[in-house]
Amino acid sequence: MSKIHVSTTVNGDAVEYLCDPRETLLDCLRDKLSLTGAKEGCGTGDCGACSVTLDGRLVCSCLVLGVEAEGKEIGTVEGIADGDVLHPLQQKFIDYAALQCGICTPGILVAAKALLEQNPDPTEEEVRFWLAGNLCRCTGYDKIIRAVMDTARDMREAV
Amino acid sequence: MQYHSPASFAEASQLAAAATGTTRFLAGGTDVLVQLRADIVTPDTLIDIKKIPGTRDITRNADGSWTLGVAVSGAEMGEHAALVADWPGVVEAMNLVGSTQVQGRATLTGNLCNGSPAADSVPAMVAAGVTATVTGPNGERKVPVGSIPTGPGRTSLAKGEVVSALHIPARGEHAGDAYLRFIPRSEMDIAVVGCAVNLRLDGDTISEARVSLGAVAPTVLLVEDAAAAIVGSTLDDAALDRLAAAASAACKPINDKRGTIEFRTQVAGVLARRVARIAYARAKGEIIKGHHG
Amino acid sequence: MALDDLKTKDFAFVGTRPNRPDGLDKVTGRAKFGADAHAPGMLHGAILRSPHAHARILRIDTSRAEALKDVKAVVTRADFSDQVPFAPGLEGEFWNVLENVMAGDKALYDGHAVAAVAATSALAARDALKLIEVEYEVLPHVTDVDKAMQADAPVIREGATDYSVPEGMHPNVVRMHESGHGDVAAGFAEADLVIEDHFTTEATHQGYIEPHACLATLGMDGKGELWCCTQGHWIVQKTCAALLGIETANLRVTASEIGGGFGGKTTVFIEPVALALSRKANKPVKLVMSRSEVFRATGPTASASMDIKIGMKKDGTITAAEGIFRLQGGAFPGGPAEYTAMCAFAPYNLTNVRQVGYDVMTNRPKQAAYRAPGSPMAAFAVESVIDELCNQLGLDPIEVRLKNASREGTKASYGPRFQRIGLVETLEAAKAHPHLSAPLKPGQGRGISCGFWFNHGGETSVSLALSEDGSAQVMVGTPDIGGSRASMALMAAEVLGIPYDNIRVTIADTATLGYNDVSHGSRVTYASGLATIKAARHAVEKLCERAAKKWGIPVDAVKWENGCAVPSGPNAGDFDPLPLADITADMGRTGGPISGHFEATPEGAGVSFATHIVDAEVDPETGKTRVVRYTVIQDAGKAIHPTYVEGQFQGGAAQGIGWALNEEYIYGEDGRLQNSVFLDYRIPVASDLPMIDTVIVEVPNPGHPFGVRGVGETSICPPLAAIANAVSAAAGVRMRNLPMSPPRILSALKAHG
Amino acid sequence: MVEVHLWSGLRALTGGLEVVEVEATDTGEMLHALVRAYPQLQAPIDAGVSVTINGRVIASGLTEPIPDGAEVYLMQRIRGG
Repeated sequence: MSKIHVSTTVNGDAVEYLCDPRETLLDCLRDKLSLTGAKEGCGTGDCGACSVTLDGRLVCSCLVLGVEAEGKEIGTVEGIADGDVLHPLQQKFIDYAALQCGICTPGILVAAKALLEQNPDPTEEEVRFWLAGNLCRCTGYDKIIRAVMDTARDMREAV
Repeated sequence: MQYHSPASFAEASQLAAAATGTTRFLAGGTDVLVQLRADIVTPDTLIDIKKIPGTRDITRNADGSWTLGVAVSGAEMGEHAALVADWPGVVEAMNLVGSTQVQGRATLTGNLCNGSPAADSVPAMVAAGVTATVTGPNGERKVPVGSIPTGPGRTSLAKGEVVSALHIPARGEHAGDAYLRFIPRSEMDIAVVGCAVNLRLDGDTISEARVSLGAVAPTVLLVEDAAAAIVGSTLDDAALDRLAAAASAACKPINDKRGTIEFRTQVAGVLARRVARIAYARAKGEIIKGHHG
Repeated sequence: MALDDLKTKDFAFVGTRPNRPDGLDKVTGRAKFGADAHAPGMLHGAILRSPHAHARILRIDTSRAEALKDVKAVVTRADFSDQVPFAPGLEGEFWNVLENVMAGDKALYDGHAVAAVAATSALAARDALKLIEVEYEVLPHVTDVDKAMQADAPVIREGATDYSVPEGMHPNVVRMHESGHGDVAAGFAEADLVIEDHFTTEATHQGYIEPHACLATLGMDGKGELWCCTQGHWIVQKTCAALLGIETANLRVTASEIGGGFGGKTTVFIEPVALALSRKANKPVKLVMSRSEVFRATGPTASASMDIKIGMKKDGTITAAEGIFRLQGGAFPGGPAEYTAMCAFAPYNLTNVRQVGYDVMTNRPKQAAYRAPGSPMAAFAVESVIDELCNQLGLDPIEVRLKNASREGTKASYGPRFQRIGLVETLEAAKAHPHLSAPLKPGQGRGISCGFWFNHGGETSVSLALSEDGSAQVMVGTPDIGGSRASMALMAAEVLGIPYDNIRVTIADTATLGYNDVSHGSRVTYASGLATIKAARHAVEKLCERAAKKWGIPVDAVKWENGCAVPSGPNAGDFDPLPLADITADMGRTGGPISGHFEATPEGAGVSFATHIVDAEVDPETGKTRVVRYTVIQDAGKAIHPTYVEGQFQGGAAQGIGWALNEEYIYGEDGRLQNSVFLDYRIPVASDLPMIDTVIVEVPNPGHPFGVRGVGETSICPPLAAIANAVSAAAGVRMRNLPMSPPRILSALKAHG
Repeated sequence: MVEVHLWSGLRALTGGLEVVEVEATDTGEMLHALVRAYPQLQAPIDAGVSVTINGRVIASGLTEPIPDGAEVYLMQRIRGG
């Protein structure tokens, strides 16, 4: 079975890899590019731990084939911080203890960032439904929702 | 597995017609990849149709009808204000499929061709009278979407045939549609029962209606008795009772891990009432946002 | 102050809320979890699993898989040690684990491992599995606990029953517990109202988001390295060594960051298999479970069938209580029947009480510990009956619980007398909480429940090493599941008197620290915390010795204050305070490096209680339930890092909500698991839950230097009952079976009329 | 002498007694003495027991001193999740 050559952009950097057509974008990010921030929690698009952006659109990278990334722009948790400055969501998640084990955190940060870019002033209900595809088993979501809401507020005030 | 990304539907059809073994078309991939990953279906040939021009387009035609490319995602539909204004029920049904992440990829056509009786968008499309263009080795044909799924995981598409576009009728005046489903959580579940209502008013009186049910039979049902129960009425309590009874009577569900026969039958009636009220209000010009869950 | 005193106030660091030391790693994707490891030349493993609930394995032919070029090793049971002895009950636990990680002559449940391969890619390994031929003789199966106890049930394994089970019971009943005191018959006779009822709960999975994953290397020299996500790497080391027939010390195990465990990662599943593959292929092997494998083949909790009988006087006094608890723990002994029985009535001061637990085997995966194993289901049954007694007698549920509450000196339902406990304080806090008096909307109901868990100490080793610049590194052996590095650093800072940020806490591997029990039993902040405090005090003793030597005064004339050695009183001499960093700066020339150590099995884990208040709303037309308000009140002894204590409270409540409303293992008639994906195993999502309020009660535990009680587990004990009581109130009908799914609620409403 | 309270499930192994007396000054000696007096208690002790001394739970330790007159209970081994 021959492999397919893929040229794509990850967090702004041009990258290339060879993949079996059965391999997912998540497999390629983790195994070929060593970007292990996105996690596989389910492989069926139900947990959101593998969340990335594909041409700016939030997706589960376990539901995208590696070959489909050809010519696309991919954003992962590794690209959220700006150099040595954390994204406000990252800092707030630390400040609020919005994580316990941390396995869902990369996916939630990618998803929450996508939300705030689209809706800078979400209601609690909007945050909860936007993040319904990001399972967290540790926190009961309370501190996560507060962290996202308060980051949104800070970012609005900073503008 | 061979991966192809043809440049036209004719080419896609040729590839599929010539392929041996299992063939799947890849649009949003949110069902195909799950089945691949779980070793349920590993296609021998996978045909990615997203590079075909026009598959990401939402077009309003001169007569007010809509043509949707087969790779338009749920999120793109939800962000299209004019489409939402015309067909809020179809859009809200599609937007209930999966998470925000899944919405970034999942498509109406995929939801249709997956053949699940519980697919959220299908009752809404059936109620709306959506048709599909099917491209095959012998050219194109146009069919009602309800004729494509023939049972769980099965479709009426012949070898080499691929859905190449969807068409939603012109909305017209004084009309509204809506979709609700029942799930145990607030999100992320497969519908235990789904119900769509599409209706038109003449003054306060319902002049036309289409009522469809999902997850209560091997395929989505268009329930003519339920429509008849409300046509000619102002959706008064008696009409709603008749509607609920007709919806429940049409159910031919099974007991499974997601619900019982008894539960599905009863809740189909409950949902029909609730959905009809929303569709009616929309037909009266009220803006009612899509419901979660 | 003497170094061994109990300190409960005037803390400088303890009780503050600094950022966790591993926060940056975890928000940037840099933290390395189980599946994030890679080794040069690494192979990928995959496991073939039984599609049958119960089947004799007649033949396994691996030759076609082995013939593939990409396949480097195939293993079956024959590749593991044959020196692991079988024994009844829990005595033969290594054998049970071995049998679970790789089937012997029978497949005992859907998903039971029967063979494994290692190949050059994950896809090649999966493809190779399809070429392994297994010939099965399908046997009758049973997956329900009550059916498994009936005379006609198929026998899962002869000889598994231990000493405790009376003659005449079905061989699937493998252990029995009975305890209590007083005369229950006399007690029931004194009651004004006796309620007897039957309750069931389904098996639920811990549901951690990170599937089990490991990277194993085992050479022909019998020396190995293992990286894995686990709650305790020493138990992994010990168990894998036994199962592979190598010496424990020759296997070095490193714990990755762990993506949730909740009890489910306290044992091994894939680790011995990866090691066996590596030994055979002589290459590193990475093995990662799929989500479906996690559900099918790792431990959910037990399901339960329970009979409860409680008698009460009109004034609310409980006169007698009796419970029969049947726990289904899968195809091995270990269902936590004794804990269910012992926890059931622990919150109450009872003159007459009797509890019986049965551990029953079925054709399901081997149960694993899940957060206060056994206790939540007991609380569900018992607290439901108490709620019903209050309803029928017109009594206030908080007052009745206060009237009967266990206190210091109460003879516990399971035997001994309680030391200082905080149940009454949680009930008083509940009574005073605005939630309890807030108005309810139509269709809503309110429920409360108490809950109890023992907590645990366990083997613990901690080393603390000071650096020349006055910073400190702390090596602990309990994987950090929910922010424990922060708690350890706070406790070390408190003793040493140096800034929190100058302390780095590392989870040491098995080769660099003495034995540590698993991160379970809510023991980490208690036991590793105690050991960290004592290791720091050990270092402080040495620091004081150096100061004494420098000042030329006796060591007992030096005390440690605010990070400095100071003379202990005016008679000791007049010396300026000597900061820690001044002592460590030249420690190499004043006696050598300064470290502190502590190794022990601390035996003072205080038991813990909680009271929860829940408001739920039921849609009477569909049976759909929504939790609209939730308050957790729990005794933490002393909250070292209150934010992470709140996090444990909230997480336990959320898991309890899932268990109560939607989560369950669903088996078909064929004995196969029908919902092995998150789509259909429905854990709570963000939009299902309200904010979860918390109240931290602090009744110091005399067994910890700062008064800590474990908090991780007790938080899941009250929710099932509290929610059931709220839903029953909202629906107007008593819900006796979990989960309270919409079809169940709707049919209960219908039956009720 | 230490009075050891057993859980009632053990009565079958002690000829019906739920409280037994043995000579011991710590938990380890106590367990040995129990087995000497009632050999059938070996199985439950091997399967794992904890001891409480005046309400304090000793999960597994064999060296915990037992003061005179202490209230002592044998319990099934306490673990956690």
